[in-house]
Amino acid sequence: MSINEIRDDFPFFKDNKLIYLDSGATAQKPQVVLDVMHDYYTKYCANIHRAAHGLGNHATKEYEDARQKVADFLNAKKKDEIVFTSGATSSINLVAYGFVKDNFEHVIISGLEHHSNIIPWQITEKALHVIDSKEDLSVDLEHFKSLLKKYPKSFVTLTQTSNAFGITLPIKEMTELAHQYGCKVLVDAAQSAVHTKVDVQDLDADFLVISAHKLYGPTGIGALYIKKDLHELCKAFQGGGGAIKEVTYKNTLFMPIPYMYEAGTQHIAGAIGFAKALEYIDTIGFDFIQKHEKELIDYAYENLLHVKDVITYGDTLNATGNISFNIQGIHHQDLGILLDKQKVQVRVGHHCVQPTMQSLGVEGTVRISFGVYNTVKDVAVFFAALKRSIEMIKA
Amino acid sequence: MSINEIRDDFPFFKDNKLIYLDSGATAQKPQVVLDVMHDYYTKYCANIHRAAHGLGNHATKEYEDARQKVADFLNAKKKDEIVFTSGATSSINLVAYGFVKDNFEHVIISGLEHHSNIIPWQITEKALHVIDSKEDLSVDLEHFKSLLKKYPKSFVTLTQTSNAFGITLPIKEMTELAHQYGCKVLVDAAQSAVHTKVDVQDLDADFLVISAHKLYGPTGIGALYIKKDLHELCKAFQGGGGAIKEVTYKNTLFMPIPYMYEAGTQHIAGAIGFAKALEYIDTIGFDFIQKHEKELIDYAYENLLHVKDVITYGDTLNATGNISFNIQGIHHQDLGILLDKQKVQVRVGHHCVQPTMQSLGVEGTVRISFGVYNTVKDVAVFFAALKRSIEMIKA
Amino acid sequence: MEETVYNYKEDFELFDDDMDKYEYIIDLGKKSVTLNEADKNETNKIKGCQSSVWFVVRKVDDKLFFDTDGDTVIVKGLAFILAQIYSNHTPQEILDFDREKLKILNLDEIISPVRQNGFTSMLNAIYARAKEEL
Amino acid sequence: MEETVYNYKEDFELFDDDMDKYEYIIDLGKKSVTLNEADKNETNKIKGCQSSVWFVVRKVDDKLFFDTDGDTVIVKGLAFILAQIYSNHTPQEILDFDREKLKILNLDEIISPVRQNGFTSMLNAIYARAKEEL
Ligand SMILES: Cc1ncc(COP(=O)(O)O)c(C=O)c1O
Ligand SMILES: Cc1ncc(COP(=O)(O)O)c(C=O)c1O
Repeated sequence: MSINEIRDDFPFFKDNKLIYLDSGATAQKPQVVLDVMHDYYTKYCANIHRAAHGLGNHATKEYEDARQKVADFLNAKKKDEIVFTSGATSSINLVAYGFVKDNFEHVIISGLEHHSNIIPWQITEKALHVIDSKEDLSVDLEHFKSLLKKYPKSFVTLTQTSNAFGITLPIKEMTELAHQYGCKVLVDAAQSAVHTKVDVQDLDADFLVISAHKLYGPTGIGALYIKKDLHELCKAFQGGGGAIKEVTYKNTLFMPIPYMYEAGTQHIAGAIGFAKALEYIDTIGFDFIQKHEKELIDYAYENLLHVKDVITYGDTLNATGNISFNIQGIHHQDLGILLDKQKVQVRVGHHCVQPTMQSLGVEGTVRISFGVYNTVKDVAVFFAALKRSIEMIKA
Repeated sequence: MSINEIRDDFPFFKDNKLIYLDSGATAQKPQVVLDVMHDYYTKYCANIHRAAHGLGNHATKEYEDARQKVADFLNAKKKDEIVFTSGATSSINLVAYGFVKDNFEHVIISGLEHHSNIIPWQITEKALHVIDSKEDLSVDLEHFKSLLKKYPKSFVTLTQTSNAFGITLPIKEMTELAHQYGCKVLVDAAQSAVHTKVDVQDLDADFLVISAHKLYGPTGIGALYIKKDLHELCKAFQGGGGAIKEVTYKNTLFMPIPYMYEAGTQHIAGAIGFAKALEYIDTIGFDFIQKHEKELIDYAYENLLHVKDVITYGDTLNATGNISFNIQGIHHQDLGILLDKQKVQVRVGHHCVQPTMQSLGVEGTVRISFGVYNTVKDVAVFFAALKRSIEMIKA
Repeated sequence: MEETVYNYKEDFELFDDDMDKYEYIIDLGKKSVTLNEADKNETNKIKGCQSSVWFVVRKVDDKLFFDTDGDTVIVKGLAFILAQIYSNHTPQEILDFDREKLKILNLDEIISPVRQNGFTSMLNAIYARAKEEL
Repeated sequence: MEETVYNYKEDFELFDDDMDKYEYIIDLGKKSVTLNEADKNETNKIKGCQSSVWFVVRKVDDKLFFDTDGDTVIVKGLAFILAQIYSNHTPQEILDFDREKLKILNLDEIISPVRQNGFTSMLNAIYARAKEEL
């Protein structure tokens, strides 16, 4: 397999000459993903679960097969541990309302969480405890332990990989620790799952969330893994069609999870496209992905070292999927604008981690993030454009 | 414009020979809708709002234009009265959690509501009051008034058209009455908006919900109209990226509506496809749609009258978009199976209105529902297949 | 049991048209016994079907006999076929019979599989009862 | 004001390459006054921009003068251009000047428009201050 072959799978790269280094925000989609959605819309478009006709059964089968595919991808034991949601954010909110709200008072998070893993806990009025980060932005495990001691049986929720700094947390170790203190653990794999094999059994996660659009899949769909043992403790969240056994005006009997959490017409095309995207990742394989992306990171790191006045954050050399930096004396927004004009698409700003930025004393950074389709040449073009931008500003 | 021309717009009808009479569950999609989504995915796929690059701005512009299109379609005064959601069900749940939960104790509904407009009120623990239906299933306005008198300042939420019986409620009149008693009103236009012009200003609705997939649009996207005057009273619901002005660990400052309610990466492709579907409806025009669909209903009604032992519900002759019936002595599921085998796709069952079915003393019905692409011949084929099914069972 | 399965398979093969197969199943549904209302109770009801189906088990000597009924005539016919296959056998014989062997009849496609597969539910019920009666 | 707009338009037209235009704007950003910290306060800050921009208004005789500053040099350059266009005019003259006339400069495309359009916010601020000073 060559990167050029991979790039050919993505129509986006045929149609334009942009350097896309913003896959951390959303990834491009391979043609096969678009094709299966097109097939649904043109060949067997029907609503699922409720219909007694052939079309509806076909759609239902594909949708449930998609659930199985997500389960396999995450190595869940059973397919009914997988709930389709509209994305990682809605997955986390579902857990906040359906599980944490009534069962916990304290929520422990890392210092690198995305807003989507902070605000739901504020809305549900939990006491939020933030694990200290060390100088290199890695989690302070001693402080984590002290929080666990102080707040046992709390809810722990951690990003596996920081979307802003590419830092990967020792999730398995932290989950084990948290479990020792009777905590339940949610893993936010929104950013990590596209770069590394995520195995819910190996991590022993109680909940885990992903978004399709960051996994080369469509927009508007994500998944939530809920460990089977916890299904009984989960309460209904949103109510509507398809999620029920029996409804009277007095009372509703819900279906078991996952159906209880899939009220209303689901994003059927999205689920089907999502599954295809995961299949696509499987055909490439994480061995290849990790080797290739490591190459990109290494190359970027090396180049970054030679940029004058560069400020990096954390252990950039071992970053996963993305690298963040600033240039002393230059505003990241200026760089974003000038890079854009040079047809290099990166992300500048707070990357939805304002509290982390506050703790670093910055407003934002320039972030480059990779997909499997990026080449060393992409990175080289980026650095050339960065150099020109800096020169223009510093001139 | 001819129906054949319209049918040609829908690839579904090229690829198979099915008679599709289940548009009430989900409608087929015209090629133009699939094309604009494909364009997004292949030409300017990027995340919205947060990016400072050209791609992201392009996507943001299309997404915000889509919002404007929905606003225009519903005749909302301002585009920020439109929130994108994942469907009608999630729109109603949003109102339940974000507005009704803390502001109301009593919720008044009609006797024809979809589960999606019943269960959210049970989950948020409201006292539910059901307006009596008359013999012909129309709402008993006198009873409505007495409920309003008894429970002024409550939340009134009504389907505009019943998805199970095609009955249309006098929403404008009921909204006016409800407002006289200080109530706020949600209109569930999930089923009606594809058949009749929905004008939020004319109806004077406070909230109104629709689903794209029933409007010839994609799955996984819907919209919620929130009257501007009420924005101040709405509270945050789901938290996440994109919905905020400023986040600290202590506190979050939200953006105004609609952004406050659009946390996380949105269904960008879906919004763009949704807007295109509404444009498609506009090009056909409701004059044409209503005239044509009335013809289908009339023809179906006439045929139904001649079916032996048929049981209809309510004022079938004036039904909007769908007709429900049973055959004395035959289970609707048997009919569903046999019709399916004859390549006629209808829906049988409780249609997510179990409480209404209970009040009628039935478990379910056979429902045929129409899209603008259906022909009189479709209806004729359906009746031939129905006749054969009945004969097989009664033989 | 295998023989009964093969007999049905031969019967089914006579039909060129799918609709004829349904006619046949409907016929079986009509011919099959109708349970009295008392037997149509929650205990005998099969969980997980879209419509109501009941299985009553009788034990005569060592052998089990299934009487079935249902709301819908097609499901009733299907239940009848299962009853024919599994009746008049000992619990052990039933448990020893590999349900995979039913696959050749494609019975699960008769009633369109929705989320809860009614056909599988009926089969599960048969094996569960056989186990109880061991 | 219209004259200043046309002067800028002529300047912009000299650039074959978009990047040269940015070089020019960056240059303006650097040349423009830098406000002292006290003036960079919440009152003078323009709401609705992604980065921080400040506009200080001075009134000399009947005329308004705008001093601007910003976090990012490109936005600062842009603010400077606006200040040049609108400074040295009476409030009434400013209010009478149709902002549509700026369109030919395509200034709003300089800083990529995100949800809150920073360029519009700056313009709004100018007109609001002019109104106050009437
Ligand atoms: C009247 C009515 N309300 C609400 C809904 C729920 O819509 P959705 O499933 O798209 O959320 C439906 C769809 O079945 C409906 O017909
Ligand atoms: C670490 C992390 N968590 C959560 C999210 C939210 O994902 P989504 O916007 O798809 O809901 C993101 C995406 O930006 C992320 O990177």
